[in-house]
Amino acid sequence: MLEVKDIHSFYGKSHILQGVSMALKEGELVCLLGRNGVGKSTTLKSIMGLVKPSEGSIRFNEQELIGKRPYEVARLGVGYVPEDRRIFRSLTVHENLLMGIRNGAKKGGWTIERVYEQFPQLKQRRENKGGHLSGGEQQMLTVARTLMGDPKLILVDEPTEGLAPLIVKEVLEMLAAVRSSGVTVLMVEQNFKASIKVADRFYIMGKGHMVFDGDTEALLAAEEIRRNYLEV
Amino acid sequence: MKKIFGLAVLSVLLLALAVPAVAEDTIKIAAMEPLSGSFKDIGERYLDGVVYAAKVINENGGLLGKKVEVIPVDSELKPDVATRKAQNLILRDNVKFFCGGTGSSVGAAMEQLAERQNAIMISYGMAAASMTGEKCSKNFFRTCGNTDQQSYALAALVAKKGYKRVAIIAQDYSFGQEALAAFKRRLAKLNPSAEIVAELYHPAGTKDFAPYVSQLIAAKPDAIFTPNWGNDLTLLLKQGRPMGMKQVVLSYYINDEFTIQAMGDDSLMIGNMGAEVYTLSIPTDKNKEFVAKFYKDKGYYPTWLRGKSFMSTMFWAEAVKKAGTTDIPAVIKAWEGLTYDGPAGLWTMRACDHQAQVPFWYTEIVKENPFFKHAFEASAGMVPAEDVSVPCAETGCKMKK
Amino acid sequence: MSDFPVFFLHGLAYGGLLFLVSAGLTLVFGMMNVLNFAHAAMYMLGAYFSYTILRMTGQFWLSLMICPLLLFVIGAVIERFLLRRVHVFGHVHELLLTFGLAYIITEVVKWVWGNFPLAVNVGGFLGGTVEIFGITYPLYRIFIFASAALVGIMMALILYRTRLGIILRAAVNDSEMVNALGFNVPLVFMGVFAFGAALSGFAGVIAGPLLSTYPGMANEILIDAFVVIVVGGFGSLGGAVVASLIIGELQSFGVLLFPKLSLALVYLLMSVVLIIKPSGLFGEKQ
Amino acid sequence: MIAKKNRPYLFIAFLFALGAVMPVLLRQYHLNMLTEIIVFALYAVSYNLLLGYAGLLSFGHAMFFGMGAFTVAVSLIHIPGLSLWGAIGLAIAMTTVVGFVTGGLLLRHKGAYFALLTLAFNSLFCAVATKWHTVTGGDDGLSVTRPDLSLGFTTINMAGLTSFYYFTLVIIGAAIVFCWYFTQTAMGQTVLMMRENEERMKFLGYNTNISRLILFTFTGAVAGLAGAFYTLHFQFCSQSAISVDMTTTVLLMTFVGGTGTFWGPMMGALVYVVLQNYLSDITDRWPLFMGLIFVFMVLFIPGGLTQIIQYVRNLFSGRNGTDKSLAVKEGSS
Repeated sequence: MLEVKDIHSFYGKSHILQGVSMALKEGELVCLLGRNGVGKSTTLKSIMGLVKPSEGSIRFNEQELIGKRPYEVARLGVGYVPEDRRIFRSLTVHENLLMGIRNGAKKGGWTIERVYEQFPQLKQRRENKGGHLSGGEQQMLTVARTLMGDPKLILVDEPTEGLAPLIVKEVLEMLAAVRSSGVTVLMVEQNFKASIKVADRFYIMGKGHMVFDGDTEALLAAEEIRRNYLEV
Repeated sequence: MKKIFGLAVLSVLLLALAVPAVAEDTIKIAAMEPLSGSFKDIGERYLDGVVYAAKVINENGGLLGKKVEVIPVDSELKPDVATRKAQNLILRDNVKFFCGGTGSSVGAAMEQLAERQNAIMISYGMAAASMTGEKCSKNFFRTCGNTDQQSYALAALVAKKGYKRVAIIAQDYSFGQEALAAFKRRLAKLNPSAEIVAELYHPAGTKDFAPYVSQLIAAKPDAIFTPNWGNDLTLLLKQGRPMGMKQVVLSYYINDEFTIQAMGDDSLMIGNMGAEVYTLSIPTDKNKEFVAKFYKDKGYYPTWLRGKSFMSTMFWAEAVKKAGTTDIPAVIKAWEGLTYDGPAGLWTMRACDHQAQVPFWYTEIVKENPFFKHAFEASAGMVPAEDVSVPCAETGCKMKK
Repeated sequence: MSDFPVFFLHGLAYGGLLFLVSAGLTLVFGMMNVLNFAHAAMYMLGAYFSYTILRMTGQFWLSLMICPLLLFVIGAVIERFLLRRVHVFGHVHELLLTFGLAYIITEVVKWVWGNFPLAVNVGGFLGGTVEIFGITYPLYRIFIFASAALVGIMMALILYRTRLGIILRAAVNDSEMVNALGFNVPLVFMGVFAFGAALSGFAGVIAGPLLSTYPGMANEILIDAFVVIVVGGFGSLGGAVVASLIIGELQSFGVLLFPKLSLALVYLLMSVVLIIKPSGLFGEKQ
Repeated sequence: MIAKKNRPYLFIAFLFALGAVMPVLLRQYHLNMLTEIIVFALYAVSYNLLLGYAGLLSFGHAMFFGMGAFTVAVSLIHIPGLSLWGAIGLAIAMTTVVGFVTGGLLLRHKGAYFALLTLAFNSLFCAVATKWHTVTGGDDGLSVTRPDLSLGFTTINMAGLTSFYYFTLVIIGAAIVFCWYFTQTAMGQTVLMMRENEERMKFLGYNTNISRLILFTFTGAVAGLAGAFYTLHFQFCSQSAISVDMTTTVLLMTFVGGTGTFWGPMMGALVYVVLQNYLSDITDRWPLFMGLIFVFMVLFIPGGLTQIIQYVRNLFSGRNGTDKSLAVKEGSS
């Protein structure tokens, strides 16, 4: 479904991605692990078109994404849940969800009603300003907002960062539920212990490129990789 | 490598500065006027008069056997810009004579520069009284009236018309304040029973005059006096008239054809009065001859600004002729006490403060006039030089000679 | 204080004009984080276009419709072909670009229309007067306030009652995210910038008859408009409304009550607001 | 080949030597212009420390320039017998205080907000300077005479251009070198890194707000020194020294020269003064040219003259391709 081939991205002068490759199959929940600053977020941004890779190719359902602008990528069915959540602070919860609906999305799939059903907490707070939500609620809102656009694939950047352990569990369960509803998920995480419960497959990034690709068992077996490339 | 390349570029640029200029055998006079920006139209008309005077002089054999060359300088109406450019002209082209009509701030700065650099600055429009008052300098000559004289002329007009209740409004800076002070002083003397019913100051460049107009109307004056000029005069009338400000407005620069055009509505202007050193409708033969010649040559009229700078330049030429040299101390000496009998009557350069003693001409704006399709001035009447003169002892000038 | 109502009216009229000028500025600033130095130059352009149209047709209402459209197109072109190109270099370059444009527009105006004030008279019905509070008051000043109110209400309706409004407000918070949700943000930006330009043109048409049309009009209003943005709160439309009215009334009553301070009052207000509430009266904390 | 490390010092020494022989080579008129260039060079350098190094776009730098200019003019007029050193010292002290106070207020904002606020403050200062007629001379400005320079063992007459030129060269030159030195110090490097990654700096425990305030105050004081010399040079000071135009002037100089290097803005000052002197003689439409230069440069050569020179140099030294770094330099803001 998604095939990233040998992409290189720059951020200012620094060569952040130095030949990243990865592939996702439909319906998978894949977790991208790695230390701070190795380029995990940049990988997601490159797929989304927020950062423009200078070389390589990114194919989504046989379509080349490089050169497309973010909104065009989104219209192809890629949803993006950014780091630090980035809900629209001055819009109400309801308006935030409305923002998720995009023109030309196919009818059916996720509707406001279905979202409220899935996330009853959001329904309670529908008239509250986005800026007044708690961290966990904000995370829920960003995911819900993205689902409103009926994506085939969602890119989730560090969804558990800064959340209390109880909420972390809740958020990860939510993502598992999203996957079960048929949406492919690519998630960036630092917290490998938590993610191991939900992910089907793992990639680990070193400085600017992939160093590991495998399922949970393989990851648990690759002790040296974990020691070298994940946090101690 | 990079540094060396930079050095090379720098050196070439610096050496390019050292191109020698060619010396010419002319008498140069630099006209410091705003030739860009919002007051360009004023500067250009002043400059026009100076250039025309130079042409007249050169056609009649020149000055001391040399041609007069006018160097237009864009003062941008900024004293620092004007002095910088003037300084350059002194250093580069050995210019000794400067003149200008716009912006007392430019004039004051030029006065200081002239004194420092042993040059002469001539004002034919910069009116702040202090320039020939407490700040006076032997290197500074003023051929036009100053705020004192002009306010005196208008006070004489108010007294003559018998207005009892007068409201006054001016821009809130030294020019406006000086003008109002002189007007009040003189009016109290000429007609002690006249009353100042409102005295208002507004920032130069005010956009909304409504709050001021309301106060003017509330004071119920017979006439309104203002030294405002440019857009501050236009907007006062344009916003004031529809609000019911029907009184006659007496103003310094009412005879400016551009201001009248900018109103876009003659009825705003008709009936207003002003007084100036020169105005197109002066009914003397000399003036009629000058206007006719100018019109024949240029195809338009030498309205007030052009006339003032023309006569001023002619007056300066007389002084240089009398001195027989362009040596600055000699010209200063020759000019003191000199008279010039031009289109606007007899002008005398007073030695004590270098302020020319000149008659003033007052006019009223009327619909029908021989010059323009729009409203313009009626035939002018004279206020004699003695009536607007400030005695030497009262000017505050202590000139170092 | 029998003059109170009259001076209040004066304040409303000038405040209304200030709002018309600053509304577009604050919109563009809020959405795109671009401080558009050329805004006042476009306002001037509107006034000059209006002058020409009035000279040709004598129809004030016509010019009130055409000039904003012309400015809309100019704004769209500026955004599409100039501003967008420098967007990647960051806000410093965007500012500098609009700054250079302001110079160019001003000079071109001087070139085409000359350097002296031009008379614009509305004439007709709007040029008349009404009796109000026992005095004669120019109808045009009331018209200015009415148009400002109309524009303000219209903008509020768009922003808070339409889907477009939701998108616009979301873009104020985080335009990149709006883009990633599948909205053509560059197009939205072009529209916003063009709309801001159209508003400035509208304000120019309105201002012409009151202030007369001259090349210095841009710079004179620009600083006032900036102060409105600072006082009202960066990018806040409601803040612009309140700040414009406060400044309008402050100038009107300032002239009456503290004539010596009238110029400084506005800056005084700005300084006080900045010290007490650095993000402006209605601004969100950055 | 000289060690790379020493090259800047050699460069500085050469500049001073070049400056020292200029009075012999140049006529008075050009020497006058050169003095102005040197004064503006310092002004531009100080501005570039804000814009180029810290990434702060200020529209209020003329506050400090003008404050320095007015302090010198007012103190020379009102304090009889004040020495040249005293007047300059007062100007620096004054601008340091003003820089610290305004910096505390203004630096609470960033980006376009900061730009807008500095502009509003500059307007406020300019309005005060215009209104406060009794002290500043209002629209008329203030004329001053340069006092003699006392060196302890001897006194030098400053009325002449040449002696003042040397004084300017030494003092302003030293100030520029000091600014350069500042960029090499730990403090300067902190500011530099701050621009690249403020978050990381905070993470590492630096107080970026204090660093920024120190930088703002420092550049203010340097601009104040330039302003002081501006008054001394023209022997005149008016509100245009503190006007927004004076800010845009320095912005143009810095931008034309290039914000990417320390020395670029000096080149910008040179080009600006020369262009202004010639262009405004030739055409009264020079604001139009200024606008066109701005737009053209923003669109095509955002790196300024430095970028052009670098490009040409690369052509000569046979390196191909343009420097990518310049094109994406500001990309992250």
